[in-house]
Amino acid sequence: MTEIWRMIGQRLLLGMLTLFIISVVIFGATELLPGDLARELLGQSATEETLAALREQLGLNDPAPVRYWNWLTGVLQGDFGVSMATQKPISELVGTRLGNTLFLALYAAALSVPLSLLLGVLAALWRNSVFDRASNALALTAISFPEFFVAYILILWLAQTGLFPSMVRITGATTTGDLLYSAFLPALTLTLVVTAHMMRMTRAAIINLLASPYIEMARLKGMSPMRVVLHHAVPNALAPIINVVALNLAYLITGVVVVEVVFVYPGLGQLMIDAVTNRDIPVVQAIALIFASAYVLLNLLADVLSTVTNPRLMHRT
Amino acid sequence: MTNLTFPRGMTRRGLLKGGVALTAAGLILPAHMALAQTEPKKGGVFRVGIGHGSSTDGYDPGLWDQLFVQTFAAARHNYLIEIAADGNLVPEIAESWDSADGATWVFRIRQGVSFHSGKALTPEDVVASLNHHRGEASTSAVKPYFDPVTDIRVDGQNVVVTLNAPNADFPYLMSDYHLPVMPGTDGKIDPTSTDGCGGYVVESYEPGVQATLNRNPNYWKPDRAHFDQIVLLTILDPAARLNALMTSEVDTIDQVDPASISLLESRGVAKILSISGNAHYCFPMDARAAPFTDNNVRMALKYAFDRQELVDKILAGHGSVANDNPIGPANRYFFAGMEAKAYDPDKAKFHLKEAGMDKLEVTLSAANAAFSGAVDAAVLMSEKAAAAGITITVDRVPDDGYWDNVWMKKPFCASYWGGRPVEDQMFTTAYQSGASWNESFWSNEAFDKLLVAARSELDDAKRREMYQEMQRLVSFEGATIIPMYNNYVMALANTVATPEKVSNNWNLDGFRCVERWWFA
Amino acid sequence: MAVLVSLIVGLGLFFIIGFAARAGLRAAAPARHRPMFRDMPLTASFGLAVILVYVVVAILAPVIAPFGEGEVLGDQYLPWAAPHYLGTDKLGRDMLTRLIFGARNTVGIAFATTALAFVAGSVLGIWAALAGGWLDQGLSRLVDALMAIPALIFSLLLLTIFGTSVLTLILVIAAVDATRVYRLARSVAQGIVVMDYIEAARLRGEGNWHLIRREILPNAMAPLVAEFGLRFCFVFLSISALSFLGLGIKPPTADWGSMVRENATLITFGDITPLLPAGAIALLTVAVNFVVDWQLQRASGLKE
Amino acid sequence: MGRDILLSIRGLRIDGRSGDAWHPIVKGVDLTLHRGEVLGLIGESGAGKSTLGLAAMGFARDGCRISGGTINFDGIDLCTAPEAIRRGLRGKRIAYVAQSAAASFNPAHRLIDQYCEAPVVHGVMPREKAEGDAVDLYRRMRLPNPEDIGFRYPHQVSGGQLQRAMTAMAMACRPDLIIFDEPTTALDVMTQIEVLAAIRDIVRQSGTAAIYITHDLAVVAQMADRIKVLLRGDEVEEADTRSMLAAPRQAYTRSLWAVRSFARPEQPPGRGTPVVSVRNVTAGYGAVDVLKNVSFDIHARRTVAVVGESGSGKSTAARVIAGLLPPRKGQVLMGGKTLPPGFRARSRDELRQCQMIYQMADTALNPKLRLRELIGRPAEMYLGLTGTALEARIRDLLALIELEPDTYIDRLPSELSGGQKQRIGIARALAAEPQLIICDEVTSALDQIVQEDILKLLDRLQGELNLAYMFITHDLATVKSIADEVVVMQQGAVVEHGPKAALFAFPRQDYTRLLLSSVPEMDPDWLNRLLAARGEDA
Repeated sequence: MTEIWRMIGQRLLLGMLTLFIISVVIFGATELLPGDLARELLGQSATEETLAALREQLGLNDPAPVRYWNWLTGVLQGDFGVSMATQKPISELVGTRLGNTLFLALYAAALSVPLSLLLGVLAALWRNSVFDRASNALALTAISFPEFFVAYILILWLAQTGLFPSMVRITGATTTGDLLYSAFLPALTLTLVVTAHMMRMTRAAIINLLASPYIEMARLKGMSPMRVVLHHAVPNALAPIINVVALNLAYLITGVVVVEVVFVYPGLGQLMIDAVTNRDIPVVQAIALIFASAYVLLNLLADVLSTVTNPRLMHRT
Repeated sequence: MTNLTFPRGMTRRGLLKGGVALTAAGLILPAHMALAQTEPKKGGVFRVGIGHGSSTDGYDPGLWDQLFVQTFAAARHNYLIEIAADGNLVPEIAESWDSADGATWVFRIRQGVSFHSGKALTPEDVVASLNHHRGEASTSAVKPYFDPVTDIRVDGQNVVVTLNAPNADFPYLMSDYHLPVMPGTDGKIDPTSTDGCGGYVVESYEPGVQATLNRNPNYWKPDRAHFDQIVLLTILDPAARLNALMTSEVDTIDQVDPASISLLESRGVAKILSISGNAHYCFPMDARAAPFTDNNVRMALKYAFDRQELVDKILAGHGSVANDNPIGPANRYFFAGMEAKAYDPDKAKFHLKEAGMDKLEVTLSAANAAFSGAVDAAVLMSEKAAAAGITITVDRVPDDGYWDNVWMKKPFCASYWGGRPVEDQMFTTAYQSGASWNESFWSNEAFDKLLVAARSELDDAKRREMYQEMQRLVSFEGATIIPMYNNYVMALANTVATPEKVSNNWNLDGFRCVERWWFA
Repeated sequence: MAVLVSLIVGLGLFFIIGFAARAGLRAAAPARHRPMFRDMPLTASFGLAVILVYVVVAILAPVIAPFGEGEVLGDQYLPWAAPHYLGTDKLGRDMLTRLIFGARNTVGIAFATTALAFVAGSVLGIWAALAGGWLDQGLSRLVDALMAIPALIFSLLLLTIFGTSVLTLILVIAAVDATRVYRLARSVAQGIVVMDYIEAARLRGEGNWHLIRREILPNAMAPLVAEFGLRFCFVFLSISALSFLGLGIKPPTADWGSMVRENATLITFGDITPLLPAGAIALLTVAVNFVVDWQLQRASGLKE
Repeated sequence: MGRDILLSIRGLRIDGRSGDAWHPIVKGVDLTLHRGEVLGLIGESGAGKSTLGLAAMGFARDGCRISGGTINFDGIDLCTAPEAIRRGLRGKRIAYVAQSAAASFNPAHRLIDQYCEAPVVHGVMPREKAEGDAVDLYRRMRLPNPEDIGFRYPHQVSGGQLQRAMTAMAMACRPDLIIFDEPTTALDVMTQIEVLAAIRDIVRQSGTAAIYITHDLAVVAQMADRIKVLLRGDEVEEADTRSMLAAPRQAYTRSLWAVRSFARPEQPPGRGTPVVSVRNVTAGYGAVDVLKNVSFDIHARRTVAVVGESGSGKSTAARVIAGLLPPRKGQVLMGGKTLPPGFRARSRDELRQCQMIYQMADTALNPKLRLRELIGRPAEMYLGLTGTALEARIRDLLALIELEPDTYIDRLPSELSGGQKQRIGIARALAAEPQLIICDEVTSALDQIVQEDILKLLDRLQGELNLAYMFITHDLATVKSIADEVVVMQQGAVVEHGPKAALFAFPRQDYTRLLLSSVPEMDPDWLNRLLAARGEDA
């Protein structure tokens, strides 16, 4: 177990390094964007005086490294600062959005992970059968349409017929049940988008093992094909499967801007685009860090799970 | 992503006294637009899907810039003066207004109005609200309105504003959406407060997502604000807006995608409200930069494309052909008889030859941030111009940062104007030499002289003549291509009823759909 | 009902094309490769046929397209009738022509992008695996960091900074994709660099470039090619997603990703127009991956 | 034998698919096995012996099919019986012991779980009873800690122990027949003895019939009652063990028997400066010293064999000489000059002087390069040959290793047989025109007849090209054939070093003696005698 803790510690340190690099990259990129927050806020009506007044007010006149340093020291003390545009604490701005994003990600994961694992295992079991080829072709078709296209089609079929709402409204009175119902279409869209990848990888990981001597051994022990796949192949295919699931979960958290826009879902992606458009750099930075942390943590979790499920790593002699 | 819009609407030149009707602005309702005409009924939850709004939207009225915050403001605030659906100024918080010389304006503040918080509205609140936009430190977009203001003071129930020079249009300025009356404390308003004296009280607001407001039970206007509750929703994606309307998630949407209008109508689930006004799309050329310095080049370009095609394809017919004239058919002195410019490659070639060229190559920078369909419009122009030996290279630039990096920076780009009810305002803002928003950098001595003279001319016939001459100058010598006037196109669920006249001064009935409309 | 009919028609077409292509390829292939095609599953021959058609269409676009790429010919949204067999788009351009030119632009751009991403990503990834140590750590941390930034948002930032010419579009998407390729190439190469033949080559005194190019890359091709297939198709989707955010290919250049976006609102009304470019993308994606699957199966030697 | 016939195979034909075509692997073989009898199946790779063994379970690998003949197991026709019936037999009445237990145990499950799987799933006995049985069998298989070893994962158990655990697992349902598929091939000679003894005892005690598949005659001689010889899917001959060993009837069988006969005369002892001197080298990975103060010389035209069990440090010595592992102490001299410790610091000419040939030709040759480049590259790099000169050199080299240049020059390694691949490895080393070639277990992956060819080739080349060989092997038969000097290593140290003849005749160290005695001999009584002798020792 100590090895696991050491690995976790090491990965967390690397994760911190990654986050630092990201914050520099994002800050640098936003600095390079033409225009600044003052211009965006004042828009066309900006005059030199109002611009200068607003810049002074927002602290935009400090040199970039100073602003970065101020931001970084703030973050290290747990203070993400305030949004320049709205002067609200970023934690408040991001808080509910983060919750929404996580909800949608989990919802989609709850639909897609079991589905794709099931399909992947069945496709591996019945490889080269009609089922295998059909599910493969369908999965490929689903990922080869743009996300918004899939979303519109689902709206056409499932929302215009009155089965599900075409957009998500989250108010104080929204219960989890309501939300599960109203967020079904976005979750389904995301499910269609990520299932193919996970399913194909599951299938490939299992089939990859089917040529192993221990699989032949299991068959020679008279085990049924189902038992061979489930009991002998799947436990050994867990590492690649866990990794691909983690990768897709990270995508579900960080990459769903388009789905948010189509279903008017108040998530972090839309907030980040808004912040980029308005050059609200502290908000961009905060969300970039949240996304990156999700990515780093999920990868860490995948590594830990791969280790825990692999006896060769867990039970060293 | 975000369609950036900017404060463009201005005021209608008026008389010195409040309450008197002007010549009615043309409100053109298409024949098929027979909207439900019943007595307003109270009740219902009115949900509006708006194609604007960002999570960075602030509360500060000086920074409001798009339809979501504008409509949200109109729902919770009142202004000194309202522009009625027919274009007339009508009293709101100011019961009446008066000026002896056009330089000192006296606004009589209505009594018995209270804010949502229960605080009674006083003239001091009005002064605080106006002063928020005035002075060195102000970051308000309408700060220039107050540059000529030397003094704002309370005189009993009156607020007296003193200008350094006469301005007969000043009451129009006071109807601007940036200038709601907000509660003041020690002469200052709290710009982050949502407290107002409008028809609805804010229940919740998430910038970039939604605002929910309930009817103000103490609203002083008895015949307004009919809904029990209104919900304003930011729905940026045009298809998502359509879907929301078709699946009855919302009752009204703005900015209907032109391609969908006829399809939506044929479905019968909603009705289209298409309001023509003075809003127009345009392509300014930098008159200081070659080859646009030569009016023959500008004329060649003006003849080199098909205006009707743009109206048909970009606006899906919901608009009308403009003759490079920023003054629209809804204006008083609109020059309807001006020689029209049809698509005429030969004339374009002729003008090119006059300019000493036989072919012309220009780059047109466009983004849909300028107006929806700007890039397509540019492509259509480019296609048609080829026949005249003109190569227009369409440079699609990012929406993001369009107004900072392209507009008034690139020599030939796309732009739009919300239209001004007053000719002087339009010309002064965008066509007078050296005006800060003179996007074409056009400078014409005769035009400038006429503009000043017309402002003080009181004879209506003479004024008409002067304004028409100015329109001719802009159209035939100016540096802005104005191919079309665009309608405001909204879609309404069949249950939504509107008054017979819907304002063409801004979208969504001058932002006041929440106050003026009702469920049939 | 319509879905069912189109499903049946589609399946029928699939079998016909698959069989025909397999027969054709068998006849056309040189004797040495003939057994490969004889053994080919129907999916793969179908995929090859589709890819072949796309390539021909892309190369011959100006010859076979009935009209000019940006030519505005008449009213918008004309119905499907001669001479506009697939109608016209919202500006009155011939849809068929746009689709044909779209093949050339989309496939061309996607190919250039993916090729670039693969050259950069795989060379760096293999190099990192080969060199190990600080170079590996440094590159891998940087790539990790870049991968942790959502691709769409990263592309948006870069495109806003550098503008949206076709070149920057290719470079930006390639840069984002290269990080994914790097990771794959590195992990594949890590399995290869421990092989004896790499040790032998190192002991011989071979330089890094030779090791990457001649010794490792040929052996890493199978997984890289499989990834190439998927990435290649994802480029269309990236372009499409970017045009959703108002960035993408400049007009009047026709590309499927933007065409889907342009006509997207029509889906709301069940209109088939946006389905054409989307279907073109989907068909190619499925076809490419069928072929890739087949090649992978051949490479893995697992037969059943 | 007079007992019941358990398994009867008649005219069995099995096809394998390559690409699109089916080609025969087993071409009409008959086989009869009585209850309690052990049949040895012997042949080179490609003889079809594994395929035949699996067919006895009614099983054909993916890409194979049974195309003719009958397989009758105790009255059940395995060719026509439904899959469910066949599945019911496997693991229950017919069990299988695979070549590599390390690869054939599922790494994800504990040994005991894998043991219990067949009895429980087939409904032979409940889990508790199976566990008790397992401990008993583990004990009888002489596994250490029989109570606990089942609760380990495969990777926690050594190869020899795994092989015994697998045999125990095969016994779990008390099957009527066990197929042993080369169960000791992957093991060291010393480990092999323990496993052989354990397998033989358990089979005899339980009276189970067995088919014992191997390519090692000496091994099969210890295990089988009868021996069947296969060649390319055909039966060559079948006889009971002793008569087969004493009087093989067929020429092919005799050639198999003759493999061990190659022995070259010992070369004269080296004089002058050795090609390579290893001086007091201590080296290792991390904190562990794998080599401890090792010294030896290799002279031109001499073959020095380095022998020892796995883990004795013999390959590490080669890595130190090649520069892959810089030593902690000591140095390596080439032609009297000290070599830089790491290969990166060595000059191109220093690199050229010392070449390596690897055990697994499959991993030592880049599978994507054609022979032209594989062989040509060193010649191009070191000797600067290009164009026609390079082409001529490649052809010379191919001729030198007895491959027809026109046929082979543009082939890929995958288009060669195992022996041919190893020849390419040799040609690649020769292309550099080295003084020393390090041969790391170069013959251990090959069939015995092929081994012999390779050894002969190496011998001829040494004479023609004046080469020095460092020959790393665990196979003492090979040492006997080719070595001039022998270096015996144990746990990183040289325990004995001397001329071959002297060392084999009069081993001075116990360890050397143990090692030498573990080499199986072609005598059915060898194992008995050895065990008896060791039992006395102990």
